[in-house]
Amino acid sequence: MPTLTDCRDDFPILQRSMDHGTQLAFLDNAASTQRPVSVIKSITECYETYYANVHRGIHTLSEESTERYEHSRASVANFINAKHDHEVIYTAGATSAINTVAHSWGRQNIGSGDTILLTIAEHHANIVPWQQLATEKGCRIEYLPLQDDLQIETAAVSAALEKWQPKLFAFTAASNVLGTVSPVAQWTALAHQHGSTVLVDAAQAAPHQPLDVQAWDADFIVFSGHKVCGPTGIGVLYGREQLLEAMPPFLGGGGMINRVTTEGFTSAALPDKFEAGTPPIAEAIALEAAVQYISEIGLTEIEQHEQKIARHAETGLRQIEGVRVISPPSGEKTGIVSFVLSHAHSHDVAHSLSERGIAVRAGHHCTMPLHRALGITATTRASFYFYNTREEADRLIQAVDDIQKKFKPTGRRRRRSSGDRS
Amino acid sequence: MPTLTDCRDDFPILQRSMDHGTQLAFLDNAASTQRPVSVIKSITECYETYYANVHRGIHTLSEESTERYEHSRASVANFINAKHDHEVIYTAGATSAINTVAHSWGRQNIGSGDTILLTIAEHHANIVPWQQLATEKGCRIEYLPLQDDLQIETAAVSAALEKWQPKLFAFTAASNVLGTVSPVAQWTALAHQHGSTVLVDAAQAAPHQPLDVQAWDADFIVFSGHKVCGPTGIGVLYGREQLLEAMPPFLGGGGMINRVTTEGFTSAALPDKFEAGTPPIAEAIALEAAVQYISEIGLTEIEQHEQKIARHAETGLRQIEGVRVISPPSGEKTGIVSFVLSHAHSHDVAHSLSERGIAVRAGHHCTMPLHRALGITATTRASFYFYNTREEADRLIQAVDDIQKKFKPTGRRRRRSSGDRS
Amino acid sequence: MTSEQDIYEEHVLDHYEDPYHRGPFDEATHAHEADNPLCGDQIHIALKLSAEGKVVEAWFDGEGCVISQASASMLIETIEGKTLDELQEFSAEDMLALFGPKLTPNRQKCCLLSWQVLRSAVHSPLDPNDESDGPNFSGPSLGEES
Amino acid sequence: MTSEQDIYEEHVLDHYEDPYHRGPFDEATHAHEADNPLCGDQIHIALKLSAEGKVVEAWFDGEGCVISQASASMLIETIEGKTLDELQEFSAEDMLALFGPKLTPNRQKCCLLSWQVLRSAVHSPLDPNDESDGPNFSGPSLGEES
Ligand SMILES: Cc1ncc(COP(=O)(O)O)c(C=O)c1O
Ligand SMILES: Cc1ncc(COP(=O)(O)O)c(C=O)c1O
Repeated sequence: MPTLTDCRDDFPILQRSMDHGTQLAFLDNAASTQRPVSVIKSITECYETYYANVHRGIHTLSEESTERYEHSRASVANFINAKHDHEVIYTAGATSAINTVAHSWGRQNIGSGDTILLTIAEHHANIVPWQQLATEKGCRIEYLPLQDDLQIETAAVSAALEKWQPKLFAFTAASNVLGTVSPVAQWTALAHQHGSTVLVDAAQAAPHQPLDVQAWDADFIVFSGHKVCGPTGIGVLYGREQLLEAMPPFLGGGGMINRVTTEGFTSAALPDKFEAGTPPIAEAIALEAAVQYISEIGLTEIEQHEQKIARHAETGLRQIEGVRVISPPSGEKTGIVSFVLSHAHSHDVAHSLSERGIAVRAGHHCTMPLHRALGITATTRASFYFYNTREEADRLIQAVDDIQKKFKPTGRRRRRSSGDRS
Repeated sequence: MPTLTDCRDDFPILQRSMDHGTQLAFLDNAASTQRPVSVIKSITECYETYYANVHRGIHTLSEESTERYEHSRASVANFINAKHDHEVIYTAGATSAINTVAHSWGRQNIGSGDTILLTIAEHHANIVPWQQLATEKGCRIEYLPLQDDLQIETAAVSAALEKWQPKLFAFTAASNVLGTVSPVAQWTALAHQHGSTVLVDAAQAAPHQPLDVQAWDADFIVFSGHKVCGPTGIGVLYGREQLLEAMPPFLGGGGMINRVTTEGFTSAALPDKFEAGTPPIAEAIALEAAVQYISEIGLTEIEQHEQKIARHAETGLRQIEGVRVISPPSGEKTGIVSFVLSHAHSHDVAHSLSERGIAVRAGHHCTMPLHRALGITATTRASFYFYNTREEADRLIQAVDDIQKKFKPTGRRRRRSSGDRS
Repeated sequence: MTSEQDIYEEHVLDHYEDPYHRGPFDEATHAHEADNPLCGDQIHIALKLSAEGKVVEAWFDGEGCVISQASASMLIETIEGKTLDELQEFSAEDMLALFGPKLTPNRQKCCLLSWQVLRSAVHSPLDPNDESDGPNFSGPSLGEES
Repeated sequence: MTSEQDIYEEHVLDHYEDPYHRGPFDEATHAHEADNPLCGDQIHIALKLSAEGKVVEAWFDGEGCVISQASASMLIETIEGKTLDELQEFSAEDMLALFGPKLTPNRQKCCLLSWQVLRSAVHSPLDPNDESDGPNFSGPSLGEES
């Protein structure tokens, strides 16, 4: 069984040495995590020994593949504590999952004059689909702003729900920039009191904390496989049974129908209704291996470990002159630390860190409205996962200190070219 | 370089022995093909050595992954002879690709009273999305029927185009049941003469014949990775540049935007505009390995090899009394042979074949309107690929002969139970 | 996987070829019909229930694979004389046990079609003045092969 | 991959810290501005073109990463005195060569921003009576990081 102590051995890529003989410090986990051998092997094993298309083929390979595919669904349902396996719908990713809700539930339930409530800290995946819907339906979108301490207080949520009476409240369980964590159960309960349907973007929560959709009581929850040590090409849409039942199908095609005539079609039962076409079979099987792996490590242990390292990094970074950490000074947070340097643009920072073997993201991290609200165009983001070490955090701190110094203005003069007349 | 002669060694799963010590004869390739080692290895290599999220991260791994991802696009563009790499959009599969066209191009261009022309032989993936659009827009769908010889003559296509003046003509390049091949370039030219936009479902053509989208001159072409020896979780939407440019984006989220504010968003350029969210990264890389593999085998060689074996199987099956092959007696065909037995239901046939190690599909193969038009509810389908052998075809013929005999009525009598009063 | 000998046992093929009470039934008080559109299996069940809620006589009709038709025959043969309470207790597991040979999940659906139709039939009186929910031609949704 | 020494050469940092002709320019006849919304790089270029189509004077303004700003400075320094034909011939490859250190595709976009702005600027006369296509604030679309 994998443990926190020696889990790094399970990740071949973490052994990779980078430019200038440095060792990889992979601190870009909020963009996508890495995969342990067991996940990679599950794909190989699938394709090498029992793969066939699913969808109730009668031959042995298809039966085995179908069984493994549905077993994955059951494991994922268990991972998030869903009441029914068929409340777990496989999609291409968290983005696809949100779009599915926007197109199916949204187009059915949102009308002109209705309001959708978001937070200003949402990822574009949880903004753009609603903007598309708003354009079509003429509904209104309101954004909960951040307070000065970069938090959103529950009182503000309550007031916004009261004021806007939104049909939908869609918010992220954990910000992919600020690292802040929303009190999901509390906000969901409030929203339900106001008659709002709730979608929780758990893309940044699922990797880092035990998920319990029944305790959260949200109506829709989405996350991506590639952020929980699983493969690309797959994501999860959890939906409450009654809602999924009442919704029209989204994508049309094989597998999601009960009957097709030249006149029209009837939909299959859940979960097939929302899984048109050949599903991500190997990806589902690998996703099961991934949730198994991180469950064995232990989500609570993961959370604690990240906390320690990320807060260590944050403390170190805050001590560097000219470094501004874009995160509340306190409160519950995930393993994300975003920051800006007074002397260097985030692209130059990321580039220079990469030269030292340290992988981070630079840019707006698909949260332009948040960045605009913060008055910045780009941040550098280090995001830790359970396989990261305190030593890697120290390398980050040291490197940022170096970079801040390196790009500090020193009164350099450009060599005057002959044509220079200034 | 792989060759037709020893390619079976490249497919680990083909070595698998099945129940009762039989060897696997995988004749379910129209549902999904198997993967050679090179494809499986490309996934392993990606996750073990250079994986990170793409989308222009500044660190080394992200740069490597982005480069591999875009290199895949270039290879696939080359595989189908697209003019521009950015005409290749990665989707979750052929089904997703058709839905993308229906939602984006369709909702923009199809209005009440317009007609969409399909053939009765379409896969549900190329029917249901149009029915969904028709329900929304109040447009009409017409189906080209089959002639008695199960073909559709170009004269009939011409007449239908003349009669219906369809906004869209969507048809399959190769039927997944009949094995028939459409004269795509000819039909596309006719459709364009009538001002129709053309979508070609190449899900069953891409695996089996050299694709040249410029020669076909169709506006949209779709196919799936898993049917060309590639991974699950990925498909291709080819679209003509001007059309893709003019279409609104479909799914909203990260990656497909240029700029997002609280007020709205602007779309990214092609191909990003249609690739919202983290794309199927490892899948794209593996798809490149797949098209490389089958290109090295040679699409023309593949076509010829399949022809030989499938026609051998067809001839053998036709000679068995009570076996009806659901295919035109002549004409260009792919490696598909569908049939019904007078004495056994297709499920029992598939089941009994599986007992002999032979994997085939039974059912309506996602073509209920076609089956209804043929007056049958289900067929058994054997579909050959380049790694299948004449010996496997012989095993099929022999087995079907056995099964037809086995299920022949023999005047059996049920043991009368005590309660039997009849 | 079960072996072929198991699933197409003689006794199964016997029922397939010489089914019990297959055909129309004029005296039915209750009936229901369903199909699995995905493979074409169809089952119609007609029952004559007594006032005390006993199955006086039962018939079926249909077409489809060996499993669906043979299992329907076995089911019909079994239920005559049973009370509604006894039918209520007759579970899916009982149905699979009655059939005998072990089935993979996909084939279990074939076997359970008649069992599902029966469960609806007992609540589907043919007297239109009754609380009939009418014949229902939409089958259980069993997914689709590609 | 290039090494850090390469990409942030002294000469690059020199241009970053002491840029050529950075600031407002009153005598401009042509100007254009664009940004890369995805990383926040912004470049404004203002040109004074002579009647014969020569760059009499050129200035830039903007903010962003070292690559985008230093490369803009180098570009502006280079183009003064050039004819429009010469500018037309100045390719993306030339721009990358002018910058010097080898860049990965992602950073090339930073380097090419000013080059793209220049190509638009020469067709963007400031006289509103001219065939102006006006200032354009939408940058080239360079994708987005997640
Ligand atoms: C002709 C045809 N079109 C479309 C599809 C759908 O492909 P996918 O299930 O990979 O989306 C298939 C595969 O079943 C097919 O055979
Ligand atoms: C908070 C949040 N929501 C949604 C997404 C979108 O996930 P994906 O790109 O896997 O669809 C991300 C990942 O970038 C995220 O961080």
